[in-house]
Amino acid sequence: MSQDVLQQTSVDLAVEVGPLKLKNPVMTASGTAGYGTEYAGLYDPGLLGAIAMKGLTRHPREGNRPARWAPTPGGLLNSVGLQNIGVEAFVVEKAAICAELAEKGCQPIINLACATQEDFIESVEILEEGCPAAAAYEVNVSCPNVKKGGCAIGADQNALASVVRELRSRTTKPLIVKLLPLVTDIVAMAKVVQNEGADGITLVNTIPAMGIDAKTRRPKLGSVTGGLSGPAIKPLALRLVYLTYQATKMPIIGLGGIQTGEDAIEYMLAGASAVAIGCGQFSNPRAPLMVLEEMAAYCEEQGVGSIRELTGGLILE
Amino acid sequence: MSQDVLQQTSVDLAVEVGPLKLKNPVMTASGTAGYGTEYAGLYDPGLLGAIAMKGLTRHPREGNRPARWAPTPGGLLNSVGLQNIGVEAFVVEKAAICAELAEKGCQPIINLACATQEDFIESVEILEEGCPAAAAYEVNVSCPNVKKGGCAIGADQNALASVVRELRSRTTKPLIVKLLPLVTDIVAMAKVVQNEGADGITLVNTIPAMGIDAKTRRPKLGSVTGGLSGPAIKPLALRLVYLTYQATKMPIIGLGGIQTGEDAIEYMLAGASAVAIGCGQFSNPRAPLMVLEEMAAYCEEQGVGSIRELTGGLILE
Amino acid sequence: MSLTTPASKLFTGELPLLSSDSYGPVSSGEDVAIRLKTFLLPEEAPAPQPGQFYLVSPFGEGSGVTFPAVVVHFDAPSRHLKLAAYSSGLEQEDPPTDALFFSEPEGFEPDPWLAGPLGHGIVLPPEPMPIGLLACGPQGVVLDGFARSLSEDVDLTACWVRDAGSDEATPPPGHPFTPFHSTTLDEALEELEWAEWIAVAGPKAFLKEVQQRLSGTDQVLRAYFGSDFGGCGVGACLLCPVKTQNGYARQCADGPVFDLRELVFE
Amino acid sequence: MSLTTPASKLFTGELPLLSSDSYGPVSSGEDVAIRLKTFLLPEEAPAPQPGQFYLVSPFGEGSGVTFPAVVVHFDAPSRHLKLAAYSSGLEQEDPPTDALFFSEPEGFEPDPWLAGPLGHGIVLPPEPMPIGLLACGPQGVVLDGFARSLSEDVDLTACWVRDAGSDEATPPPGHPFTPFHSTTLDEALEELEWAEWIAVAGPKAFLKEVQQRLSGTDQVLRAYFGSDFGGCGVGACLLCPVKTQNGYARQCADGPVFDLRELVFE
Ligand SMILES: Cc1cc2nc3c(=O)[nH]c(=O)nc-3n(C[C@H](O)[C@H](O)[C@H](O)COP(=O)(O)OP(=O)(O)OC[C@H]3O[C@@H](n4cnc5c(N)ncnc54)[C@H](O)[C@@H]3O)c2cc1C
Ligand SMILES: Cc1cc2nc3c(=O)[nH]c(=O)nc-3n(C[C@H](O)[C@H](O)[C@H](O)COP(=O)(O)OP(=O)(O)OC[C@H]3O[C@@H](n4cnc5c(N)ncnc54)[C@H](O)[C@@H]3O)c2cc1C
Ligand SMILES: Cc1cc2nc3c(=O)[nH]c(=O)nc-3n(C[C@H](O)[C@H](O)[C@H](O)COP(=O)(O)O)c2cc1C
Ligand SMILES: Cc1cc2nc3c(=O)[nH]c(=O)nc-3n(C[C@H](O)[C@H](O)[C@H](O)COP(=O)(O)O)c2cc1C
Ligand code: FES
Ligand code: FES
Repeated sequence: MSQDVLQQTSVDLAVEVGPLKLKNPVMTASGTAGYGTEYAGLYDPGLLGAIAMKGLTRHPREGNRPARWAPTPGGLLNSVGLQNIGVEAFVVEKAAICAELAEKGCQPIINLACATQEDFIESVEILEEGCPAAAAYEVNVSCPNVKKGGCAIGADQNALASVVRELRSRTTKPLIVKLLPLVTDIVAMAKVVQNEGADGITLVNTIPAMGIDAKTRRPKLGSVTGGLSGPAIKPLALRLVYLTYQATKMPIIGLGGIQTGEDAIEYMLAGASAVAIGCGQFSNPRAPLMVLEEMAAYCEEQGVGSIRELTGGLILE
Repeated sequence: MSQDVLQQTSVDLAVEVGPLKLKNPVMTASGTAGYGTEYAGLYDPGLLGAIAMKGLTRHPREGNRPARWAPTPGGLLNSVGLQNIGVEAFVVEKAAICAELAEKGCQPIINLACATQEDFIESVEILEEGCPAAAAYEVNVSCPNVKKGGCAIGADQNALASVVRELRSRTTKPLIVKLLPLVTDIVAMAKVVQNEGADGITLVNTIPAMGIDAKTRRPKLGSVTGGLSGPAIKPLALRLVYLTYQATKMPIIGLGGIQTGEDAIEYMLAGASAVAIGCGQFSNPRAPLMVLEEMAAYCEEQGVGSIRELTGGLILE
Repeated sequence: MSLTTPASKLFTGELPLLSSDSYGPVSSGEDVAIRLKTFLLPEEAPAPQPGQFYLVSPFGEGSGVTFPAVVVHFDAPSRHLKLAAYSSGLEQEDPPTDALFFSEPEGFEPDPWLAGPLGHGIVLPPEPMPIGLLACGPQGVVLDGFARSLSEDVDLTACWVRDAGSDEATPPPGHPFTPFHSTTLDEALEELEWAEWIAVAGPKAFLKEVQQRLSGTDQVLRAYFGSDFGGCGVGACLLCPVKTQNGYARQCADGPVFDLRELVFE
Repeated sequence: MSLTTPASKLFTGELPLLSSDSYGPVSSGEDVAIRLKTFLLPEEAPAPQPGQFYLVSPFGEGSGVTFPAVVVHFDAPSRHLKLAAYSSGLEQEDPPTDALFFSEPEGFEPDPWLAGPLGHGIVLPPEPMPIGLLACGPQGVVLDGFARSLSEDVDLTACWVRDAGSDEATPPPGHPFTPFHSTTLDEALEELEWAEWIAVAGPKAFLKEVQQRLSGTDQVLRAYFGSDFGGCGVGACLLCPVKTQNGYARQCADGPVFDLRELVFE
């Protein structure tokens, strides 16, 4: 059905995140769609513009102890703690999935969530060699769910610049940096990675948060603090996308609480070139396809010939 | 009714925010309860522990153009833009309200939201002279809804230290600083104000955010960006209270999305000494009283003799 | 201003809904009907006047969904309070719960909650004089409600102006008095030339237009200004500003009825 | 692993609810009943086995409220699918919509949505052998549901263990087979000594206790582990970890039925 709708639409859905070309603007968010095949029993992930793989680290990680999630008003609190198989196992077990996705025109994006600059460098070197089908690297310096690493780099302009510089010199593939959302001046951080040659920015990761159970007087998450995602954070994320786009005009992948086509359109108007669906898939596993269809329908209704035109199209009088 | 419940409870509800003594831990949040009398037709505000007055500036401010609010999933987006009558009119028109509240044992707290250090200093000087009944100053360096001022001070450790230092030397009344929530390292900011002699901290103000209407392609707020409050932000706020309390043991007024007694208890367990209700009053104007009753009932159920015991009582194993 | 404001000044509570009635549509091109609801107001609540407003939520206290509804009638002995509001978007499959609405999706059991009366309502001038009502679009319901509360000997002309988005406007059916005109704004203003006191209700663009066209007359113009309404309903939060020549006023506490000549449209 | 997983491996959709039945309480001290619901499974969905699990939402697709329910029976010709889940908190005035539950507040019209079957269900051993079922508390419903799907000539003993919080446990009434024991854990384990294969369901503390007490035997122990369930239901999000000797496994995709001896309780 979805396939039909998308084939029939007169809207040009192709977008570009800098040098990364997507057949349509909808991707799945890292960490919410596994390694690309988990939803394959429900729909063909090859229909999407891109799939961001679960965040990888240099070595496998066991992840945080349960509980790993708690519902919040309008949101979801999580702390997976980067449970992943590590880059070496990834190139052995999952590189073929990347190739298969790429063949279908769906860009496989590798999310890297290393704790140190050395790990980032080694990981990219292993992937350059072992996963040629990877379409881009998403450099995740903003995972709130590990004790050290990501967040520390994401909060420090020098460390961030250095990581991007080192990776830039090691790959010609698009480098997209997933910035830390909990900063006072997002534009300054965006300019840092822009100056070092990053091709785009992803906004936002989950936002550091916590839950407490009044009755038991205990934290709701095994790791005490975690990250907040879902509709609750959309207003915060939209502002970050808007400010970053206004100040840098960098290509942006916008996400945070997208559940409908309108949500996604809001991100594009704020300045996003593409959008990603994260925990929206948990209540509706076909959300990415539905969002894509609704975006196409919006464009048809509003007489938008190419969906690219929407990027930054917010009207300010 | 509420009065009865509170008189009958065996729980000792009194709390202290540093030197500021409150007969119970529930206050209204600045900007959501006007100048203290607006809800008086519905219940006696004198029953509450404290009332934080609408944020004042040195000179009157007209505020932002409409629309000033938009609903979001689990939250409320607003941009009042500090519409207020200015400190001079305040001491003439509202000092008597402060005296009347104080007589009822409800502490009137003056929220100051000046744009510059000079304005802060002059305002405190005027209030020291003209509003002796003020129980404390809440130094608001975190209003997201003005073009310059508050936020700029709140994000800059030197500017923040300087403001607190200057005010500390001009008043012996409790100084409570309402910090900017959108910072990577809240503990660092808390330590700055602690070192300058602030008596407590308020967490959180609304968090910078925005809304977009996909259909009209326009911002939902007249001022484009605004601040997010309500249950959506509670998980973010709880974490800030928790981290700040763990690191500094400073007295904290906790708020953000409190609608029930359990919400308030969560803040106390995280480390708050008192709690405030903001936009929760808009859907239930008697929310502060209801929250207070529910907190007392929780203590009775859990065998808590004095509500102060709950502060920082989160169990971490 | 003192803390001793009588507790009865404002009333808030879950009220039993006695009956519900509706008619419409009131203007074509939109799916809008008028709802009349009768509640039983408790003894402790103050007696409201026709033309005053209550904040209504169909979803119960604490739902966060509220809007002002005009008092059509209050029967003091029985304490029956009749309010009018309009329903739009009735046909939507998924009624917008984050928007202000008063529709009743199928199977919906209203859990009415009222707070009020709000600041200023529509109040007839103290001296009898020729009265005009000028309504446009769904928000005109407040005038329709008000008109239903008037005795028939009030000297009155009411004009229901076409909605901008459509060719024809439908006046509320079964209106209890005449003359009642469905017309264009030009015709309406001509019709109302004889009135010394005019109450106006409609969207912002309409109010602005009326203000401009009548700038030369000395008619008293009372305007219902009720858009962007939200927040506390008691004047505490400043989320409901309306620009006037003296800065921003509050729709809920200083309004929702204003001197049209003092409003500033940006 | 390949993208060519047949589209029928997983099924998701809003399904017509054909009938609903309930009995209980299944254990005293808690307000818990077992619900049996029969749905019409469409042709394209794979035929599920008794003991497999579906993710269920009573609120329709997209509600975010889901939990696994066990397949009690599937009638291939009519495609009637009978699932069992338990209801707790039925008496609560305000059912916790942010919690996982399957109760039916008065007037509630369920809008059932199913996804599945999930990873591994309870599967009888390939060779006939003496079978034991060991249930505790509301989560024991999965074994009750499973037992109802077995033919009566299966060589089986089922024990319903007292809930820790109460003095007495009530076994599900009207159970289709005997022997069925309501007992303490000690008695139950004695009763089950003869069994070579045991399926266990109950709260974490119970599973842990059983694991310890049976550490010396060589019985096959299959455990239903279904707490902290949430997230995607297809193995993509890692929000449903269960600790095993080989690190964290996923309840939804690698379970929810595990080798009890491999689980690690912290
Ligand atoms: C106080 C209040 C009460 C409400 N009560 C209800 C209620 O009872 N039921 C409900 O469903 N919703 C209610 N709402 C929500 C309501 O649907 C919208 O919020 C409100 O109508 C938008 O007002 P506006 O002045 O901005 O309208 P606008 O966006 O300015 O216009 C609204 C309508 O007026 C027409 N119009 C615009 N300009 C002109 C013109 N020059 N001439 C003629 N027509 C024109 C437009 O075609 C449109 O149909 C209420 C809102 C408020 C603020
Ligand atoms: C997979 C799954 C399915 C669910 N299905 C439903 C459903 O159908 N209906 C519904 O309403 N909710 C359902 N829920 C929600 C459910 O109520 C709770 O999430 C879940 O029961 C908590 O599990 P736990 O193992 O952490 O329980 P625990 O907190 O460990 O204990 C739960 C119960 O077990 C008892 N208990 C604890 N220790 C012992 C012991 N040593 N001996 C005997 N008894 C003990 C306790 O008294 C308590 O009654 C489901 C949850 C999950 C994860
Ligand atoms: C369960 C879960 C796991 C996640 N894992 C990762 C990850 O490994 N790497 C990463 O960059 N982001 C991760 N995220 C963040 C998401 O990619 C996304 O940025 C965030 O959830 C906001 O989008 P949403 O509101 O649509 O979920 C994870 C989010 C969730 C909910
Ligand atoms: C309408 C509105 C106006 C506010 N005005 C002020 C203000 O003047 N000064 C201030 O320090 N905080 C102001 N705030 C922030 C609140 O005091 C509070 O910190 C925030 O709303 C979070 O609490 P809540 O979620 O309970 O509303 C305002 C909030 C709202 C919603
Ligand atoms: S709604 Fe709060 S001041 Fe009017
Ligand atoms: S619920 Fe997502 S992996 Fe199990």
